[in-house]
Amino acid sequence: MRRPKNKVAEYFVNIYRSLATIAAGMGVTIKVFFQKPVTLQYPDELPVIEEAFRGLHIYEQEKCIACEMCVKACPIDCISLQYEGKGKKARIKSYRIDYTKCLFCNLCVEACPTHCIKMGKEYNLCSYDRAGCVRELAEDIYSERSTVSE
Amino acid sequence: MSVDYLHTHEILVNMGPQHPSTHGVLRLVVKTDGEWVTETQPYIGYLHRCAEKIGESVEYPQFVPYTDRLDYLGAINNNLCYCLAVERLAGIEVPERATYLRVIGAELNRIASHLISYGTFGMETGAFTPFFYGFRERETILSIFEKWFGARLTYHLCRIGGVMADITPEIAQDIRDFIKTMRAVWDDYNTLLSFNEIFVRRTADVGVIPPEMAIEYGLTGPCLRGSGVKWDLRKNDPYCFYDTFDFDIPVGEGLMGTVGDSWDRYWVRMREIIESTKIIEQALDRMPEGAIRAKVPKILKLPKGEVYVRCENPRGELGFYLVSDGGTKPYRLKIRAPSFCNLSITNAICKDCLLADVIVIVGSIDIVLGEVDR
Amino acid sequence: MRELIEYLLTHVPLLTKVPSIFVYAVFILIGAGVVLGYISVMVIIWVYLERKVAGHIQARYGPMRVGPHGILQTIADAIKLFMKEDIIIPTSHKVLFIIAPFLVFFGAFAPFVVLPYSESLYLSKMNVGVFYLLALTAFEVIGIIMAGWGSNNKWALYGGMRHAAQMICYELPMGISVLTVVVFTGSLTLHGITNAQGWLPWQWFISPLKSPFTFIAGFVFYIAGLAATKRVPFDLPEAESELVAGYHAEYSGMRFAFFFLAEYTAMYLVCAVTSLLFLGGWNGPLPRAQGWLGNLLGLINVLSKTYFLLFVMLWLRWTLPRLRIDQLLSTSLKYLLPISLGALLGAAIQSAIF
Amino acid sequence: MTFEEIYTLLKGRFGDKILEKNDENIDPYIIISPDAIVQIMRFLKHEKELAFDFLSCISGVDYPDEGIIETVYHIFSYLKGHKLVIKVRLSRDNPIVDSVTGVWRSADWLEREVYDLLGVKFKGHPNLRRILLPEDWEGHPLRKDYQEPAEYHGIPNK
Repeated sequence: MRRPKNKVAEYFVNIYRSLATIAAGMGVTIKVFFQKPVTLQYPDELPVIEEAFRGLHIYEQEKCIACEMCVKACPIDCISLQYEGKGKKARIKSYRIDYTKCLFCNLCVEACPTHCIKMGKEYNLCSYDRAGCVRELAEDIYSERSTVSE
Repeated sequence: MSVDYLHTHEILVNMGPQHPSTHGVLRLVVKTDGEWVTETQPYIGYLHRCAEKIGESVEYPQFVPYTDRLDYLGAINNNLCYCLAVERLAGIEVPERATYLRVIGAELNRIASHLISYGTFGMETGAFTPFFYGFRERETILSIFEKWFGARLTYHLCRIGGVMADITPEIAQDIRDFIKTMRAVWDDYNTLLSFNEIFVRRTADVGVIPPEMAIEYGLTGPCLRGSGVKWDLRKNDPYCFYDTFDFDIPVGEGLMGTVGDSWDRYWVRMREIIESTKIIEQALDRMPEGAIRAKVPKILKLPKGEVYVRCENPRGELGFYLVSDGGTKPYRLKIRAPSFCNLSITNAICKDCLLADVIVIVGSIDIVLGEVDR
Repeated sequence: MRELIEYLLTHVPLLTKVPSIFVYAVFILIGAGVVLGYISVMVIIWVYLERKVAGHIQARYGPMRVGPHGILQTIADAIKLFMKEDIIIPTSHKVLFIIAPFLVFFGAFAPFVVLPYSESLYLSKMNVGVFYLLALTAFEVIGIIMAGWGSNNKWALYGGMRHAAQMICYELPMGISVLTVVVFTGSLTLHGITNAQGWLPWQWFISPLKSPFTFIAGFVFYIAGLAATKRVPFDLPEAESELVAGYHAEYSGMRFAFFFLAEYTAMYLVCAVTSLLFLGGWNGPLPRAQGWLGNLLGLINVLSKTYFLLFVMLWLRWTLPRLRIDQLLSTSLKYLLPISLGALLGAAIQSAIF
Repeated sequence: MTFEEIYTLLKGRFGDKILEKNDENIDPYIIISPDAIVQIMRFLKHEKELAFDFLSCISGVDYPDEGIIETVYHIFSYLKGHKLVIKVRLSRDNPIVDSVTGVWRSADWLEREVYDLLGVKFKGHPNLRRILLPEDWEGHPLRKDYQEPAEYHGIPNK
């Protein structure tokens, strides 16, 4: 797109080009105006979460052998694990993930030898304070409180 | 008549850290004489996290998710570059399929990044709609990514020795469909913005960087190519089989004004979108079956030594300088961030222009502050 | 309005007993109230339309929450704005800061006095109608400079100064393109100008068949009107990506609402005046009628044309980038002004010969 | 040119200013004497056969055990397509080296960054201020013995 050398010609070419390109642009926008919008009406229409999605963790306590591989693999030390015993007999007291730190990097999942932790589909991570972002995933089934409730 | 008695004052304006078009938290101190800008001084560091220090304190595989946070718009390219550096030092052989998957991811990510650059550049010149159109197509890419490996912004796709997940035929079909729509929509993009007379007037002949100056200031990526220097690491210092792909390196030709003006930089990005679609198509066609991850020891120890690996990030040359002392953690990790070096040219070219030009120039350099400040 | 009052004064026995000045005052206030109400309703509809049009142009929905398809969104926003704390920043120039929004609104509101909606639906049949209209739209710039200066903010100052430069430049082609029409009508009243155009589209001034010069002048007037109302591509005074919010950067709540109201009122004004001057006003291809039915049809004609022009405004806004200040001035002084002068000359020759 | 050729060329030209080479490393490097850095760099850039026109990266590496800070320059050539790594060893207590901003303008911010994070002073730099950290920050974080301050302007670190 060269500009004409002649000043007079340039003047009229400028006018023509402005009007023509503006009209062409308006053609694009009006085309989209009559198309269906692509956005979702979020709380009413929920997005489809794919199987591979890396959301909040899902922890299967029965499989866990308290090997601490996930704790070691975590780049930011957001997993804290408390247990008694080792291996299959381990008694998990608490398995806590601090979601204010979590990078959702999947490294803990890959490190786990028994596949007891994986990333789920849940993506809502809101709470009223920072403490609410620290999620307890394990259920201390041996603690006194639970025995009483049983 | 003499007008010596008329005194005017230069105004010192703080553009940013909170300003709609400084791409995050960049602060430009602009000295203006009315609308004319006489001096621009950038101040950075508002997003500094000392990523290099973090790199020294985590193990090699653990730093990969942190590289996502450098240039968060081109995260896969960062992952890739860091993984290449570690693999080169450790001597890990990556399976062929994994390399192709990395290329597909990196190029899709490059398109996504350039789409944002298209949208924000339009926004900086005052057009809102391109922003939404850019995001509309980027959304498709993000959905593909989500289906493929489950993340939408901080991907962590590349692992040391391979990639995280394989693509299914369904995802491959999605990518092909996306390429088809992208090529169709690309023309609309250009009709709407690239060739619009107002846009051309705003950007052509603004912020001209001659090729010598671009090299002198260490510009890389689209900024360098916009100045007419045909240099792309994917072709000139190939990695990941890039030399076997058939694609062009778009360079600025001064189509609308001078070589190296803002429009040229913008146009290089727009054409790179099309070139990336070519690469993806070829990669999908040629991808062999096989493993996606090499055998890497659980506790990775690198031999003593050092390596400097550079890759073509959407913004330019990303370099990782890795020094290992034989342990499980890097002894020193230096990140050569393309945006950081590209931004250093601002006070050389953002002067004797209008206030609106400063925004166009900074926009045409296309920085990501996460990478500038690290 | 005057005719109505005189009719009432002579025919309603109760009113003949009070001094006529009171009756006038009361009726003027009622008239102002009606116009204000009309403007408010219009602006509410327009803001909603703008957001909807913007949404659909950008492949999204726009407001969808408040009411069905979000039709109550603007009302909710208006309530929010009026409920907000009235912040007057301590470092500002208080007097300028406080009165600026009202001046701006006044400049956009006062021209409504002369706008007719049909043959007999109007407030005042001022004999210098168009002149009055142009004079008052220029009033707005004073308010904006006051806002820019009074805010004690550099961005606001830039916005104010940009608007001043812009206004001065675009008043000229605007006035001249109005003159192009006046050459043919010989009348400055909006009634006279509208009645000089026929019922069919090719009898309007926008039609090149009637006169190629008014055809050009119509476009010039509309473009200059875009600039006068600070719409894209001429939205430099508020230029979001450059000046954050320009002259109203420091305003919030009700005062900001006044700027907002003034901007949309001015848009309406430009569209309505363009439709009256160039698109035949209440003349239209609808069947002709007398009495209240005629008024209604006239109103429909005027409003449909105005809304069409408004839609074009929105459409342009969501399509185009913004000009730079030097390009803005050269667009006016190097392109619009010579073109409008040429059109005026041509129109003068045409009207002298034919 | 290969690394060996470049090394011979430099050795022949500058003699004992070229201290050491290491070609066992993946990226072979040359260690030069800090007092001749500007001369050598200028030669590298302007010599027709070398034409190192692109300074990609300047990094500082702290070795507290040996009491040195290394400054590493990664330079490339667009014209010739070859690359070189130059290292300078500075004493840890008082690391001063001549600035190469006169050779490549891109050194400006890169040197400022090294100064900011490692405390290497570049003599002759036009504007040697902190770039990433605030002006009043104490210490240089990338040194191995750096201790995080407990607070910064009343903002606690923990």
